[in-house]
Amino acid sequence: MPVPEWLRKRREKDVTADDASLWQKCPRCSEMLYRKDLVANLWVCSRCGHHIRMHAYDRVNTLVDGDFVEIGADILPGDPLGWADKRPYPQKLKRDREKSKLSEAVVTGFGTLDGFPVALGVMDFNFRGGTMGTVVGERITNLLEEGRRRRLPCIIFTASGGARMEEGMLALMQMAKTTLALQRFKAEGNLYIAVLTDPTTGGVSASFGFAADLILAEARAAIGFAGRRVIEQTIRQKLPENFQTAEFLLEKGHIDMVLDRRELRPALVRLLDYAVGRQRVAPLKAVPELAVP
Amino acid sequence: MPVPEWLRKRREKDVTADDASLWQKCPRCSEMLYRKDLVANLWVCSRCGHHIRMHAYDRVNTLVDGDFVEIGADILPGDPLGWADKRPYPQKLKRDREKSKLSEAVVTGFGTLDGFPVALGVMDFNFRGGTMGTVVGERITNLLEEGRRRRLPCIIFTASGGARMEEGMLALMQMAKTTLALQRFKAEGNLYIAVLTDPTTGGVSASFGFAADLILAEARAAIGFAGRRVIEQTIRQKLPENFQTAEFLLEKGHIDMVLDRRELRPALVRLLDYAVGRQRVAPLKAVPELAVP
Amino acid sequence: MNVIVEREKGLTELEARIGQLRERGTSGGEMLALEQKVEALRRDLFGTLSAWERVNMARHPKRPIASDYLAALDAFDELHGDRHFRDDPALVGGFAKLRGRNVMVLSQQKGRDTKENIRRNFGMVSPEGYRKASRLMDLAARFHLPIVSFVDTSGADPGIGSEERAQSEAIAGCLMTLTRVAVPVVAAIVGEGGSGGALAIALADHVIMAENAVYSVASPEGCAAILWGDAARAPEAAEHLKLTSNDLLGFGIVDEIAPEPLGGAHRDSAPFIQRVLDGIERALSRLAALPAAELLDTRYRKYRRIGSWRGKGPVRAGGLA
Amino acid sequence: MNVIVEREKGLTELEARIGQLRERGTSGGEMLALEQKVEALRRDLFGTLSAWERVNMARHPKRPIASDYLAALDAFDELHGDRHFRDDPALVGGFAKLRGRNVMVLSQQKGRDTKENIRRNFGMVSPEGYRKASRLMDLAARFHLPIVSFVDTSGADPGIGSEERAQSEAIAGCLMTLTRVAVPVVAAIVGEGGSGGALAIALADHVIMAENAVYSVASPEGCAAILWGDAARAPEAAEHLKLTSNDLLGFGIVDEIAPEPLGGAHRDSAPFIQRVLDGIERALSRLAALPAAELLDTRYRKYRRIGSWRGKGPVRAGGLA
Ligand SMILES: [Zn+2]
Ligand SMILES: [Zn+2]
Repeated sequence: MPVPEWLRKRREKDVTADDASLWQKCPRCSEMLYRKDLVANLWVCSRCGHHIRMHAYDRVNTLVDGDFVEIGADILPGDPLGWADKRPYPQKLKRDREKSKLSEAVVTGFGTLDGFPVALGVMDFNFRGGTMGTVVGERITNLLEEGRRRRLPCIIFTASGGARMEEGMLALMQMAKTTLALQRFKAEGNLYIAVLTDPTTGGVSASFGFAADLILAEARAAIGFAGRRVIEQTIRQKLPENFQTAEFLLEKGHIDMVLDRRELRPALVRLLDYAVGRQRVAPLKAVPELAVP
Repeated sequence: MPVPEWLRKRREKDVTADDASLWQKCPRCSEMLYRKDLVANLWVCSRCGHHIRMHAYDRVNTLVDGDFVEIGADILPGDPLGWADKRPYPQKLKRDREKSKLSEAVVTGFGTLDGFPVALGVMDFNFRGGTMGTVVGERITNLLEEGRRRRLPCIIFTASGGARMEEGMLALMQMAKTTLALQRFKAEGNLYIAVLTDPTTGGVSASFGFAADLILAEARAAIGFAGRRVIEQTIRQKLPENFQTAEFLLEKGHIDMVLDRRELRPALVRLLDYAVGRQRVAPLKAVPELAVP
Repeated sequence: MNVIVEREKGLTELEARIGQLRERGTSGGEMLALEQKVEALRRDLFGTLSAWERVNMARHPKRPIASDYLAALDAFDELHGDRHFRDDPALVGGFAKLRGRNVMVLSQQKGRDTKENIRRNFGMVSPEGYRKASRLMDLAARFHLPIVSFVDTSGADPGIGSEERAQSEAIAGCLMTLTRVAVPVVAAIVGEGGSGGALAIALADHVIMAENAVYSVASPEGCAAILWGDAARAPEAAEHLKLTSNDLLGFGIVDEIAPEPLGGAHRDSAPFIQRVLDGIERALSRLAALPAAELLDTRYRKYRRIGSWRGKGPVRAGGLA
Repeated sequence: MNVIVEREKGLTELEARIGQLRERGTSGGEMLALEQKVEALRRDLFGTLSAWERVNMARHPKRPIASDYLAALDAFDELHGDRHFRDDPALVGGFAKLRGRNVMVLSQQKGRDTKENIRRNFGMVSPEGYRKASRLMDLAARFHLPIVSFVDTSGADPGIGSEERAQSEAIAGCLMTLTRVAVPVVAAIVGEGGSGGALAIALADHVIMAENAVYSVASPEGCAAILWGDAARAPEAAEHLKLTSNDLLGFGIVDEIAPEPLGGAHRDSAPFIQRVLDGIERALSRLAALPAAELLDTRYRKYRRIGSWRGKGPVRAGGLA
């Protein structure tokens, strides 16, 4: 997969992990996978079909036609609670930033999918377990407000352990903030699709995760409100293997579709076609500078 | 209970059954009940609390403050299918009319409840098992249309075995017709309360029965979609005693309140107060002649 | 026992024999005579059908079912679930392309074999199925997509679970949604139209009914059981119920009949399915031209006049004056 | 073990002894000295409370629970059920009169004893409870009634059934409803405000918090378990989480604190409950004056600015500049 201009620019500072090594081990079946094949297969294990968690920028890159104009990258976390347990919160942020090559747990911006212009948000579990703090809340809210202004469909890929503890109630309030933005976005007839990826739980699941017009999930993704361990501690027994999987949720009627990652983009394009019609534009080359409020 | 003017007029032609005998047997505990006491107790058995099915006019009389202006009494059933099995349909209608002292399975009109003007519909199981044919559909629709025109709350007491077979698909279509009228009625912010009485099933249950803002039920009333016998035949076993009772439905979250009949009128008045506020008028003495479309 | 299946047996043998003869190269007068004989037999067997025979046509094991119609669309993307409790396989819904037009499709899905029928609950929809339908209808309205429904159910599921989860409320909810959605709604009664469980997705601006489909206030068996305590008298009840496409066209309850090939839709299903889709397409074209307010108003008036009372004095409501 | 209950033990003995003395007619200097001693002890015990102590206050077995607030209203008519699956006793809702004003009340209901707590699931709400809440909120909006909620839950129910019935969707649904209803919403955090399960009915135009209530992104035990693998370090976690009324007033997350009597609301609950109702009444009076559009806009902006980023350049979002 060629590295487009927008991503190359980004990688000057944030080199994504996939440049790092030639081989990667499947975390499920332990098969050693040749990195280039794995990338071509969208990080799906060619042996067991396991969907390896994707880096947010890689996800964006596999979705958009060409250019991607990121917004909100300059919104960075503070330390509102002055949190320090083993390590001060700012140190944890710094470490995650280095580890994940991301400035926060969500990437937001604009691009086109097979010609359909969309507002796109992609969460990344590598940054603080994809938890939602003030920055995730703010970036998602900006994306929805900006998407609403432009009357664009919005697609958000979730991956989250819930609200971020180190930002306390300010983090929890992002559930309210994003939901308010989502309400306004949807009230004007704009399409919102949530794609739940592994894992999606807690405050993200219970706000913009499940308040979508259409809810898609990646195969075998773990999705729920309470975490598996919390439930097991509560009921004091082991949960069945398939509990809280995407497939389980499909059967229970919670989500519209479960898709293999390799079927995801074509499905999104079809859904965009159904819901907003063929209002395609040429692949986005440049997006005028955003007026973020 | 004094017989008001509107009801006395009606009784000149339709003498209700409660004038007929001094004593009545409770169908549940077999206690012989003195008719006058029974009436004073709203047809609730003083021994076992059983709610004896009420005659529609008696129900109206126990609800309204004074006058009741009936509409739709001149809408009478035809025989659209030319139905004749053991007896032709018109003969069945004639017999039910004589037996029930009713012209059809619902009485509709306007009155006040503790000063609140309301559109009121009361079904009666004594007429063709409270089944909904074209007349019930038409009277309910007129009530809702007229209630909407006057911006009045509407209360309907249901008691029905479902759609009336002898009017075939014309009967079934009354589900659509009444629901369309109800949609328009509700869309303009008018309050609709359904009071489910024993028994309420089938097409009435699955249209204006369960599409209400507030759903009340009388204690121990049998309420469901499929009839008890149909289910037992399907599953080939006896159903538990409390299945499809009002109390069962309350637990299952289907209805707002279950009430003893003697608590029903005060509860309705309180609900009217909450939802439409104290816009009481003096007890209705006369209602201007209706312009039924 | 399906009376149509029984009746087909002799015919099928004869047809098979003609096929064999044709393979062997037989032609000319002998062949022609045989073919005329078969044709006459077909007319004899299926030329005029009683109400009960149509009930059996509607329930014929080879009759096209919802999935056959869905397969004939340009595209179909199924959407699952009521978001709360369960995905009901008896009610299949999703986005589709019908002759190039984006639509929302809802259908009651029977199975082709026993296993599939068990999975699909024989096309009997549970509350969560109706709630899925309501959800998808609202979604359709939100994105200005017409709604197309394929109706084929003996009735709403009458089980304990369905009662526990408020079947009445679910059906009433579907009906309320259909009275509200400001997009064209076209329903095709393609098999059994069983009572409120069918109507729940068939309150529509335009209703097409397959010639041999039935649409009834109650099942003939149920009706016979109630009236005479004898479900075996279903054939008689079927006549009373006026459940055929001709009856219902006459009552103004269906708007159009899709004629079936002699012997029923299953005897030449592909062109028949296209004929149903033709009808849907025509209706959608016509309805697409109406402004939303007019569409809703026309829908209201369409049902308002069914069994309605007009004029003054004690006029009979069901008389269809 | 509740640290407040433990601490109260000595005090309760002393108070009982004073009562006995007073009954025996003791008065004068001896009595005064004793009373001063008790007062000093109260100040000593409860004058300043740590976060963890407040957690224990919020969980105190004698603390007023939702039903105590409901009992203090002029009238309350409970409305039941989500219309689909079950009536959840952990979420109590209905019409009420609050100081003569018609309102819709929603509350998380713990039990006073074990039996009642089991029935109420310890105030942990299941999806059907949140769906009942959504339904009643919409009903309130439909009839222009303000919404008042009493929040007291350790969190949404984390059981298998709740996951099976889409707890996330239910909470998201409540939040979506609260962003939409064009009527005043006032929330009172009266006991435990446990995470998303509390917020689901607390997204409000005005939030009142009882002085010793807590409102937290995660339970102190859960937080300690995640951070240090040791739930016993909950007291430490409580300090980190900034979950007290003072903290949250500072963050602009709550709008008003209802001061409690020394030693906690349960030590003189009737006037405290009236104080909370005073606050609600004031807020409702103020909010009733706003036109619907302004109300919704103000609600939006209220939450929009929590942890929001303003200006240009790499400004820190959580900084609350
Ligand atoms: Zn693998
Ligand atoms: Zn009795």
